Amino acid sequence: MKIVAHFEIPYYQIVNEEGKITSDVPEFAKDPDHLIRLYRVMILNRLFDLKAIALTRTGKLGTYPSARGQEAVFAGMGDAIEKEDIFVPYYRDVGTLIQRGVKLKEILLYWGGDERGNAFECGGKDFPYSVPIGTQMLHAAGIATAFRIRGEKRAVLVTCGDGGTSQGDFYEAMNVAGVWKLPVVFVICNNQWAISVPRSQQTASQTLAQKAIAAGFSGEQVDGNDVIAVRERIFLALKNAREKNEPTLLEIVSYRHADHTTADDASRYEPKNQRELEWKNEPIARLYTYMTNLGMWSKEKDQALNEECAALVEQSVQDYASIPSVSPEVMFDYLYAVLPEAYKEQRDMLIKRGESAHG
Amino acid sequence: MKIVAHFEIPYYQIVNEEGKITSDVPEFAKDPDHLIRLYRVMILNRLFDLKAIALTRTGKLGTYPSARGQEAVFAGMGDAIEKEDIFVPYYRDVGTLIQRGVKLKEILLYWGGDERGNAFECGGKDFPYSVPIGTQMLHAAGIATAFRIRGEKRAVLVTCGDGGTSQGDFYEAMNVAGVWKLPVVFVICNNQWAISVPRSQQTASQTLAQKAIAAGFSGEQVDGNDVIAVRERIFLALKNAREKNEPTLLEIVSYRHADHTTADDASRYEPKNQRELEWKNEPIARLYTYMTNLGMWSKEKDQALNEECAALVEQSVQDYASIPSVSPEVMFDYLYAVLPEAYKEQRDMLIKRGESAHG
Amino acid sequence: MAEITLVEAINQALAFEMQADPNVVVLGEDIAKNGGVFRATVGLLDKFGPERVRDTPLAESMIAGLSIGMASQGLKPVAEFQFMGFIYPALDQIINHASRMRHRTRGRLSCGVVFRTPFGAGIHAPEHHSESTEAIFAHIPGLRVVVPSSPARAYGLLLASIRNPDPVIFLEPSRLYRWAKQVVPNDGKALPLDKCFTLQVGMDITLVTWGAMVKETLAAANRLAKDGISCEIIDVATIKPLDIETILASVEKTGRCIIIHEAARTCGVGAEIAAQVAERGLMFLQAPIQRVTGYDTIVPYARLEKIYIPSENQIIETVNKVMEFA
Amino acid sequence: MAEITLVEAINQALAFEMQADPNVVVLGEDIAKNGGVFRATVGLLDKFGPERVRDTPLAESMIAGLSIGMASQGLKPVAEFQFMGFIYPALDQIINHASRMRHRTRGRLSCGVVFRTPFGAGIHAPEHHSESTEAIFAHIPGLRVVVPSSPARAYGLLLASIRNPDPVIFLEPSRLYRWAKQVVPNDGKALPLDKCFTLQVGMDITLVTWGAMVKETLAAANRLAKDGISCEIIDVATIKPLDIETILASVEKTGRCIIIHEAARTCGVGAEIAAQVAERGLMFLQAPIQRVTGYDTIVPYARLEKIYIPSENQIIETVNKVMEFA
Ligand SMILES: Cc1ncc(C[n+]2csc(CCOP(=O)(O)OP(=O)(O)O)c2C)c(N)n1
Ligand SMILES: Cc1ncc(C[n+]2csc(CCOP(=O)(O)OP(=O)(O)O)c2C)c(N)n1
Ligand SMILES: [Mg+2]
Ligand SMILES: [Mg+2]
Repeated sequence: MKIVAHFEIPYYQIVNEEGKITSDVPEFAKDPDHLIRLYRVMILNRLFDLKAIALTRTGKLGTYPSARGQEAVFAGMGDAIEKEDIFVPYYRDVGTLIQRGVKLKEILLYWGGDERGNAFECGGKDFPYSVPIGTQMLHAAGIATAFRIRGEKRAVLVTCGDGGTSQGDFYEAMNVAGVWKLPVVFVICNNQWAISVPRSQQTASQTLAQKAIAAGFSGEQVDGNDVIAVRERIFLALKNAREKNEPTLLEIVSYRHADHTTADDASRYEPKNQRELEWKNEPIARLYTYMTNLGMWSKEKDQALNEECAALVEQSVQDYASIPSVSPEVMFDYLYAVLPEAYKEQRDMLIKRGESAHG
Repeated sequence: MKIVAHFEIPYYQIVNEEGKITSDVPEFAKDPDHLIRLYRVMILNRLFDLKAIALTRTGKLGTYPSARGQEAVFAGMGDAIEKEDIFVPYYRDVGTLIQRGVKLKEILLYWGGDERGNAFECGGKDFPYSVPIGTQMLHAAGIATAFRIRGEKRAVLVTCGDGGTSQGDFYEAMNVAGVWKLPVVFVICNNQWAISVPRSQQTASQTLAQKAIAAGFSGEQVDGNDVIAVRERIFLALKNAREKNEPTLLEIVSYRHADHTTADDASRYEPKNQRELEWKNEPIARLYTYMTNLGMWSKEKDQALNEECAALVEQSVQDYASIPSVSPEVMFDYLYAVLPEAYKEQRDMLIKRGESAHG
Repeated sequence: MAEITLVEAINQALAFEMQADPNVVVLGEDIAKNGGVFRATVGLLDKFGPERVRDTPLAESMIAGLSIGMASQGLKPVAEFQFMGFIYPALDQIINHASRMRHRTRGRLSCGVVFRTPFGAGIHAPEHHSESTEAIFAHIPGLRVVVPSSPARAYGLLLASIRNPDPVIFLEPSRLYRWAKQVVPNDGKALPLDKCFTLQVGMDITLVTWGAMVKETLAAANRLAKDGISCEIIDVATIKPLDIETILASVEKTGRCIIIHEAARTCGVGAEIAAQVAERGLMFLQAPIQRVTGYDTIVPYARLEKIYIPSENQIIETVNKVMEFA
Repeated sequence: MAEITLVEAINQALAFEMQADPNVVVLGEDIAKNGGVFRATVGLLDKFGPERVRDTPLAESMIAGLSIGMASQGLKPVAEFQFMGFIYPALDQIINHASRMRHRTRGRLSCGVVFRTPFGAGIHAPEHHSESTEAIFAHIPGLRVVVPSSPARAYGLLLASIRNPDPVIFLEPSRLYRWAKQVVPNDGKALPLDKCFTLQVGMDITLVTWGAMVKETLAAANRLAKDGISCEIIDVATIKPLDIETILASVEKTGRCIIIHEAARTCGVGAEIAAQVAERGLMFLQAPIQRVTGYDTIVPYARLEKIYIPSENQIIETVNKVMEFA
């Protein structure tokens, strides 16, 4: 017997749960404005989530998936990715979408049950949310293939949850990214739960990061409550992708401090106290402590920022409310590039019915 | 940065290409009869393949996939598995099927285009060949789940090719086997090609064995031209499965000394000389040398064995030729447990037509 | 005896059959501790334990493939797909294996599985949660496709499906999960898997439907009765194999036929029924067969889903049109 | 100019369009160095290089998902699935994404892909290599489904499919790959994607078919002509969207209609055509519409496949039956 291959999985953290530095601080994090930008996205995300949850209670939104406790991964990604790159979200990535230029009212519109929320007024070719779990990993690999074919130095960033790693598509995407050397970064937002199924029942692999070994490239774990580490590792992985066509798998480890969605009730399955125990790690307080310790942040600044973000959220709710309703025939208008003859009669019928329903 | 996990992939060989021992010889291999049994299966498999290929040329068989060069893996599996275990083949596993009690004439019947070849006169619940690549890995996991639910100490052995490792089903099956601790042994028959696609274009992973790391259990490479190593490693893996509910992934490394199937022409894509270069490793000569060196085998014995096997193959062709043809309405007879009313008219029509076609 | 909803009837049938037959095993995503996102499997984990009530990793092809393997060794897996929009990764296993295991092994192995899934629009769910693609399954030889539309039929048809040795696709109209309550005795009595149910006897026109559209069809027939139009309503219930005899007998009587389904029109199951009625009942027809169906579009996200689903009014208008045909 | 086979015409169209449009990329299993197991892509690797002619790892969901990603950025992927029996792992990507990318992003992203695959029985292939499940795709809104039946139509329809901005399922009847040769000028002229082709004008009966069954239908019509029965033959060619007008116009003229397809009968595309003719052409019909189709069974392995495929005789018998109807 001889050993023909061996592998290691690293874990990255820069600031620990006490706000203390545990390894070298990257350049970007020495700029207070940069840290505050990251912090702001996290605050905005958290306040937006609370508002969105409230809106589902009054029927103004449908189901909504909160990012509470996971804000660092979404803020870090949005900050690390370049404009020319392409972002392929799953469905919890509000924090990143904001930074990609998507309006809060569009996000509300989407979760309010309207596909116009996927149309992104800012344009661009980022993907819409992916509801069928795991499928988006392959889209990311395809986009990265397009970049390679065209010789463009752009990267793709794609996300899924810990549950998403069980899907065949997740693995097929990593496998082709490895063998075709695709400029894509796969991010697992490990929040320890896939609805009611805990991480331990999802897979026996010690880390999710090691799943990259199956595809022949490197995987790493990152402390997902440390936005500085998250941003830095994603930034470097994207750089590697762009410059060396090296894919990377990043497992961002945090916790879901919320029901799966507003349609879920975690008290049915989540062990009592677990959320409380995990709360000491949550990412916003950590960066707050870190920045306050360094004297670049204060209670007063924090309050002002919270107020500013709350106002933005409030405004987005008003903007959302004033979006004109949509004509039912859009169902047909975006079905094909040009609606085939065969369906015109159905479209006409729909319009006629819509009129009589209103009149 | 700290290291949170590390992994190694071992490679096993017992007898090398010169017939020399390179590590401890397992108990079973000290029994000459046992070795001769293994050798016999390999010879039978090789002769059968040659005959089957000849039969496709005269239209007596359809497409046929030869095991030439890979006989050790099929012989080793059939020898290692217990009767009570379940075998789930892909489509190149003739050598194993023989040992499971499937008749050569049934194998001919199958590749001759007749589902009766899947009916296995010997009975049992082994699976038929799986044509849709990768799907069978999940069946194996399901069978193993049944054993666990019933508390039966049985194992499942399932095979696929190197190409098959790219399918999502392959990964999903390993993942559930890991997390549910299923008594299943996954065997990759790595013959370096998936039709025309070489191993290097299938995946970037350094070994195929390391794909098990993604599922949290151990994977190993085995010299697939060393039937002693193959038999031993599969035997131990099955034992582990039965006794400890531990799944294992075994990558058996050999070479496809044949076209993919009789419908293929490898000269279109296989580098010139590669097959010749690989031939020095082929498994039958290796065991021949090993046994001859030890004085347990000879040219004369070899000739006698070859003659005996050739006769068996010849007999199977005759048996095959004398199998009565099948009535077309079997299409309906095995479709449901009891044919629903809705299809009886179609069945009657088919019978009527069959009669008039003959008459 | 208390009245129960359709989803409670599903739960009652599962519990009954798990008690009666130790080979029945339930699996799927979030079905154990959480009791299923629609609560169809609630309580089963406590009653029957984690070996027989299994939360799976998140992978639908895996759920189907595992079930096929389990069934081959004599277990009776009843697997849940969380929504019909997520059953597609399992289609390969269903089409290439489940439907043909018995056929290709000449009966040596079989595949007695039940694949349950909620389907249809109208519950304000996210994208991809509102599909009605029963026609895909209805096209595949070797499968059975069953759709209950009341608590009692859900109970009796699910029991029949579990006891049936063939692979069954069991489609539960999520819009009806909590619509109407009914007393459903827990007597373990199965309903036939090869018969339509005539929900209402009528003389003037035959309305053929299934699943959630039974709701609008009953309501429309109720209103039409006040105008003196007597509708015969047939709940197909088992879509494959199709009990065309019951439908033909009704059309022979009424001379008129409308098929109502939520799925997209083109190549929906309504086409098959219309085709068979046209082939075999042409002489009875006093007016062209009509279909009232979902549009040939993607099922829209929540805002427009009500407009997508065929309405009571659409059914009434179509009935009136067909009744006026001379 | 040399005559070429259907598969050569496919190759000619691919090469033409790859030359004309640098965005066209071809991918699939064994399509590069090996030129495809049916040789449809032979020579493309040499002409256009490994960036644009890509052998993929062995995974069909991956092939579809990659193509969707590529198309979203403006490439034109033409992906081959080696046989239709192996397209099923890709159904999730096709149904949940390809068909609705434009719809769900309100036109911001689109999915101009062509998914090619050989289909049908009759070539003595192994199990799972002989499927005809076009009805599955025909049911999915947002897709186009195209089936050529001659070298010229293969060329023109494939060019049209590649140039079309919608996702196209392009089904190639493998039984016809090398059946008949034809001169096919390499002029880059596309054929319409929304029209049936009337292959033969006739007065007595309309035979509607597509794909490989065009062969038996033409042969049957030929023999029927000798008995004085004049058949109009329509090759549907584009199954979705369906050009029902051409079919209806023909039935209006002949008063009789038979639909012929190789796929299993129940919920096959023939049902949709029959339903539409029954709905909209009832007044023209002098006899019930009939379908001549594959049986509702698994397509049998090679020994019995000929018996499975509808025969010339079956078509003739059915025509005679319909002609006798009074
Ligand atoms: C293919 C598929 N199957 C099932 C679902 C239903 N579903 C929605 S979210 C979810 C759990 C996902 O968990 P995870 O991947 O960990 O992401 P998280 O929501 O925790 O961020 C499930 C099962 C789905 N959307 N798609
Ligand atoms: C799902 C699926 N896709 C494609 C094919 C066609 N096909 C048959 S064998 C084969 C190559 C398999 O290669 P590998 O897994 O290495 O096994 P080998 O034949 O080399 O033993 C392909 C692509 C198939 N049978 N199933
Ligand atoms: Mg999660
Ligand atoms: Mg191989």
